[in-house]
Amino acid sequence: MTVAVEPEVNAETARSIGLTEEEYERLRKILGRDPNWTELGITSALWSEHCSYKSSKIYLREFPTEGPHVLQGPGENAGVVDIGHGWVAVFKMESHNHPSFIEPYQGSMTGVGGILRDIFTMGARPIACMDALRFGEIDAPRMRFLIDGVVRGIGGYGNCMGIPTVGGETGFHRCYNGNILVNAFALGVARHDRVFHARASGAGNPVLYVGSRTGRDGIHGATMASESFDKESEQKRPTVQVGDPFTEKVLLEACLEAMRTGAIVAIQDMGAAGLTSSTFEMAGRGGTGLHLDLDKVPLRQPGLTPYEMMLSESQERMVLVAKKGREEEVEKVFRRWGLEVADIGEITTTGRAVLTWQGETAADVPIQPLTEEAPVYRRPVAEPADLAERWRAPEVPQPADPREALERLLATPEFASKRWIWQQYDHTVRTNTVQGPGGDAAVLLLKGTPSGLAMTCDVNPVYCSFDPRRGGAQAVAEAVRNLACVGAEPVGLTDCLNFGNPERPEISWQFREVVRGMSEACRTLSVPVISGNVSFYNETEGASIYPTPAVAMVGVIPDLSNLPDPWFQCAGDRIVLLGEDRSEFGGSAYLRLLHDLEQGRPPEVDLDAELRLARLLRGLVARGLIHTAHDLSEGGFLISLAEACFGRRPLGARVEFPLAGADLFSETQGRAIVACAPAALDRVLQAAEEAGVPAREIGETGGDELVVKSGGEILSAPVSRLHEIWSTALPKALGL
Amino acid sequence: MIGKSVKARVTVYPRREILDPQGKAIRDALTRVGFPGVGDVRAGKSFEISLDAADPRTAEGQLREMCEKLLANTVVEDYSVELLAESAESGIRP
Amino acid sequence: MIGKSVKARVTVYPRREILDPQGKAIRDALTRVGFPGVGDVRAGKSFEISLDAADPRTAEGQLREMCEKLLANTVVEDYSVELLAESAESGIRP
Amino acid sequence: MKCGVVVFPGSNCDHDVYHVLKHVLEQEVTFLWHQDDTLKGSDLVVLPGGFAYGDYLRAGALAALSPVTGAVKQHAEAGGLVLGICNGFQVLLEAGLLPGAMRRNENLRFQCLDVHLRAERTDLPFTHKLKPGQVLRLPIAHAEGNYEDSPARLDALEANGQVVFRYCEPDGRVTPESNPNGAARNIAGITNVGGNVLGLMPHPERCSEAVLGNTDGLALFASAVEAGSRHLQSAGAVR
Ligand SMILES: Nc1ncnc2c1ncn2[C@@H]1O[C@H](COP(=O)(O)OP(=O)(O)O)[C@@H](O)[C@H]1O
Ligand SMILES: [Mg+2]
Repeated sequence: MTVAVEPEVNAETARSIGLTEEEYERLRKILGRDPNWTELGITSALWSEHCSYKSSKIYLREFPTEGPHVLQGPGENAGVVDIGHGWVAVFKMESHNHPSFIEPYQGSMTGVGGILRDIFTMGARPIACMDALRFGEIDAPRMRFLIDGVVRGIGGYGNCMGIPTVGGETGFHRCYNGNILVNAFALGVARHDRVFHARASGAGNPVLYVGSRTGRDGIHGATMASESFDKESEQKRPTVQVGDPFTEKVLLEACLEAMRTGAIVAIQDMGAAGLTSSTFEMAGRGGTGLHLDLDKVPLRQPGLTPYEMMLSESQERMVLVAKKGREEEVEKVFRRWGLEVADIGEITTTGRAVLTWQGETAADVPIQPLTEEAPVYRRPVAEPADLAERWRAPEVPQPADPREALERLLATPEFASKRWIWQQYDHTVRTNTVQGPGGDAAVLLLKGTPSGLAMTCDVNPVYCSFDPRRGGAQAVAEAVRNLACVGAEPVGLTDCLNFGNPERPEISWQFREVVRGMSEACRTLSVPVISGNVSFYNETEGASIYPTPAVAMVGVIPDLSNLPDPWFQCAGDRIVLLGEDRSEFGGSAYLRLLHDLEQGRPPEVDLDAELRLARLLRGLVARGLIHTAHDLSEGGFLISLAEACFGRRPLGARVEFPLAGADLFSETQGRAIVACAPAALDRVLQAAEEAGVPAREIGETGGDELVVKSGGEILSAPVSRLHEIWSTALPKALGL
Repeated sequence: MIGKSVKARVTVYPRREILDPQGKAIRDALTRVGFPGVGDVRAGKSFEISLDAADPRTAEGQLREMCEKLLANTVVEDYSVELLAESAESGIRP
Repeated sequence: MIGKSVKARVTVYPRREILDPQGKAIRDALTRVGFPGVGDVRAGKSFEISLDAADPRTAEGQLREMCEKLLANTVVEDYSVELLAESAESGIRP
Repeated sequence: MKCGVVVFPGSNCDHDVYHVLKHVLEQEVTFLWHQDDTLKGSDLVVLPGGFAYGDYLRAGALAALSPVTGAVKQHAEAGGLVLGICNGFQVLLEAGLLPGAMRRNENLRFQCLDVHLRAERTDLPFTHKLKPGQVLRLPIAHAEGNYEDSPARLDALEANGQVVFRYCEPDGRVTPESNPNGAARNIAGITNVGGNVLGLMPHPERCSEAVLGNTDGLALFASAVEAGSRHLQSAGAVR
C-alpha cells in the first residue's frame, strides 16, 4: 500500500497545480495562515477556470437568461423550462475535449455520464442526448482512432443507459487536428413540483455518499481542463477516468426513487473536482458549513490521502443531504439497487468546511470565500490586427460544371451523411422518437400530450473565426431556423463555448464578440440562455482552435399531427423557396472545400428577417399546409435541395433558380425550402406575403433526377447517384 | 520473408490503478452464485496469434509492437506477451 | 473457511468451429498496419481470479465450476484454467 | 390477462414494453424484480431489452443466474408464455431456455436501424395474427445479435421449425445484404420446441403506435395477449 508523499506548500508548488502567485496570496489572506497541501489542492480545483469561470463570468452576464418559460436559469446543475401540460424540461451541454483527446472512448463516455448526472440530480428523467463533435482532418495523426473511439464511447454510454441519442453535429477542420471537441447535451423531463436543487440546509442533517467507490482516477481533471495541451499531456495520463454506464443506470433509478421519499434535502453529482466541488458548491449555495469524516469515504483501493479523496474524479458518484432521522428510508432505496451508501458527515452552521481524517483535522476552510467569491478576471482584449484583410471580399471562381461541384461537396466528410455515426447510437429507445437523427431537428413525443419537443445543435466555426460576433448570432439564428422547420417554438438554449487560451487578448476578444453576437440574437429571437459551459485552453503547441460556440436549442411543438419531413414526401408537390437570395461567400464551404480558400466576412445575419421566417414556418406547420421543410445553411441552396431529395425513398425534383453558377452555393442566411400539395400552394404564398417573407415557387417534386435550371445552364443528375455519393462518403473516408 | 510459424499469446489487462467495472461485476456475480472464496477478479483480453518470424526474438519484438499499435490501449491497459510451444495446436482445451 | 489465497488465470476462447468475427477483424487490421506475417488470430477473454481455497486441487475444481456456470458459454466457447504462483495476500493492491 | 415485465438492474426497455401492454393493449401489467423468485401470477412474461447487469462478461450471462430467471424457467416448462426481446432474448439463450448463443455483430459495432423480417411461423401464440411469409419492418438496436450455433444444431432448429423470423429484403427475399449482424441463416427470432417461448432481436415495442410512424410490432403483443386470454378461457371451461 502506497501513500503519496506530499510536497511542501509554497508559491512554487501552488503554481504546479494551477494557482497563480496572486491566487496563492489571496488564499493565504482568506485563511490568515499558510494552507496545507489538502487545502491548496481544494482551492486550486475550486478556482480552476473549469469550476470558477473566472475569465468568462463578466461576459456571460450579458446573456438574456429570463423568459416566460424559464423556471431556473444558469447557476444550478442544469436549466429548467416550462414545456406545458405540467411538465418541465431540464437540459444542459458540457465539454469533455481534453480527456477525449487523450483517451477517446473513456473520455467521451465519461462526458456523457457527467452531463446525464447533471440532469437527474435535478430530479428529471433523462429522455434524450445530443453530441456536438469537431474532429480534425481525417488523415491527421490519430484522427481515425479518435473518431472511432469517441463515437463508440458516446454510443457505449447512452445505449447502456437506455437514453436515445437523437441528434448532434459533426464537423471536420484542420484547426482541430491537435484538439478535438466533444460536447455532450442531455435533456430530462420532470413534473413541475418535482424539481430538485443542490442547496444544502439544516444543521445536523447527514451528508450521504452513494455510488462507486473512490479511486485515484482523474485527480486534477478540472485543472487539466484548464490548461493548454503540450507534450506533457502525455504524462497526465493517470488522470484518465473510466466510465461504468451500468452503475450510472442503477444510480439514476435509485436517485429518482429516493427523491420520491421526500427524505432528501439536496443532492449533487460529483463531477469535475469530485467530492470538493460537489460538497463545497452545495454548502456554498445554501450558505451552510459542513463537516466531513474522510475515514468514512468508500475507497476502491487503500491508502488514498485526503488530498486524493477530495480531488478524485472517480465516476458515478453522488453526495446528498438527507433529513436527519430519515437516513434509513434513503439508504434502503440505494441498497435495494445494489449501491453502496456511506454517511460521511453532516451540515453545520459554521460556514466552514472541516475535514477530519485519522483523528486529525485535514482541512478547515471558509466555504463562501472559496466558492461564491472565487477570483474574477477581466482579461486584456485585442481585435486581431489583420481583421480588415480577413474581411476583404474573396474572389469567387465560377464552377466549370455545377453538377461536378455538387458531387464533390457531397463527397466531403463535412457534407456527407453522418449515418455511420448515429447508426451506432440507440435513437429509438424509450419510444418517444418521432424524428431521430438525419433531419433539421430531432422531434420527441411528450407522452400523454399532443405536443412534442424539438432539439437541434448548431454552429459554424469558420464564420466565428472570421467574425465572432456574426458567427455567434448565426449559430443562434440557424438553431431557431432548424426548430422552425419542424414547427417548434424555442423555449431556451444551452451552449458549450469552446475557445483557446483566454490569456491571449485575441482569444478574449473572440469570446466577448461571440457572446455579444449570441446575446443580440437571443434577445431579438427571444430565446433565453438557461445553462451552458465554457471550455478554454483548447490549443496545442500555441495553435488554438477556431472559436466554437456550440449551441443546443430546445423548442416545443404544440401539436405533432402536422409534422413535415425534412425531405420530399411525394411526387407532384410544389417547391417554394423562402427568403432572399444574395451572393455571399465569406467563410463559405464552397470556397473552403473546393478552392481551399478561407476569406471574407461571413454572411450577414438579419435577425428580424430570421424572426419573420421562423414565424412563417411555424405557422405553415401548425396549419398543416406543408409536407416538407428544410433550411438552407452551409453549402447553400443546391446542397439543401439535394438533401431534400434523400428521403427514405429518394425522390427527384425539377426547379428553376434565379441566380446562376457559384451562387447556387451562396450561404445567404434566412432561407428555407418548403414543399406542399398543389392545392395548398396559394395559401403558402399568401401566408409568406402576410409574414413579409420573400417567397417564390421554383418547381415541383418527382422523377428520379434532380434538375436545376439556373441562368442559361441546366444541371441534371440521377438522385440515386447523388445519394450513393453522399451516403457512402464518410465510411469511405474512414477507410471502412 | 521465409521463417517458421510462431504461436504466441498476448494478454491485455486494465491497468491496476484503473477501475475495472467488468471484473467487479463478475466478482459480485460469482459471490452471488455460491463462490464466497472469490477475492479480486480482473477481466482482460487474450489473443492467440500465429505469425511467421525469422526467430523468437523478432517475433516477440513484433508482438510488442502490435500491442503498442493496436492490441492494447496503453493509456488504460497493460499487456504481456508469451511465446507458446511451436505446436500448431493451441493450449486451450475444455 | 480458512485457506490460503490462490491466484489463477482462466482463459476463454471461441470454439474452433465457430467463426470469430473479432479475431478476423484484428487479423485484417494487423495486416493493414504492417504485420504481413500474421496468420490466424483468435480473440478470447482472460480472467485473473484470486480465491481462498483449502488447496490447489479444490481451487482448480471450483474454477472449472465457475467456467461451466458463468465464465464460459460452452455452446460456443472453450476454456482453460491455470493456477499461478500463489500469493499470501488476496484482494486488491493499489 | 396478467402480464409481467421483468426488471433486471440495467434493463432499459422495461417501461417501453409496459407502455404497450398497459396503454395500447390495456392489459393488466406488473413489473417483476430480478431478486424475486415469483412471477406474481403472470400469464405472459416479457424479458425486455437493455443491458442487464451491464451485459458484462457476455450479454445476458449474469442475468441468467438471477432468481427471477429461475421462476421464468419453471413458467416456461409449464407451458407459460415467455417473450424475450433483444437483451431478453440473450438472457433466454444464456439461461438455456432457447438453443444457440449470441456473438458480437459481424462489424463489431452497435447498430440501430430499421430491418425487415419475414415471418416463418404464423401458428404460434406470438405470431398467429400474422400472415404466412408476411414481412414486417422493425427497429434493431444491439451490439450482440450475431446468432450462432453448430451447423448440426442449426439444421435441427430448422427441421423443428423453430426459426420464427429471418432478416430479409422489403420484398421478403432472404439475402446476405439484409442481414444486419451476421446471424447464422439470417435468424432474427426463434422459439422453443413447445412454441411457448419466443426470443427475437428486433424491438416490436418500438413500433406499436401510429404516432411513431410504424405499428408493425403490435401484432406480436396482440397475438400473445389473445392467445393467453383464449388459453385462460379454455382452462376456465375445463374447471
Ligand atoms: N454526432 C452526431 N450525432 C447524432 N446525430 C448527428 C451527429 N452529427 C450529425 N448528426 C445528424 O445529422 C444531421 C445533419 O447534421 P447537420 O449537417 O448539422 O444538419 P444542419 O446543417 O441542418 O444543422 C442532423 O439531423 C444531425 O442530428
Ligand atoms: Mg446542425
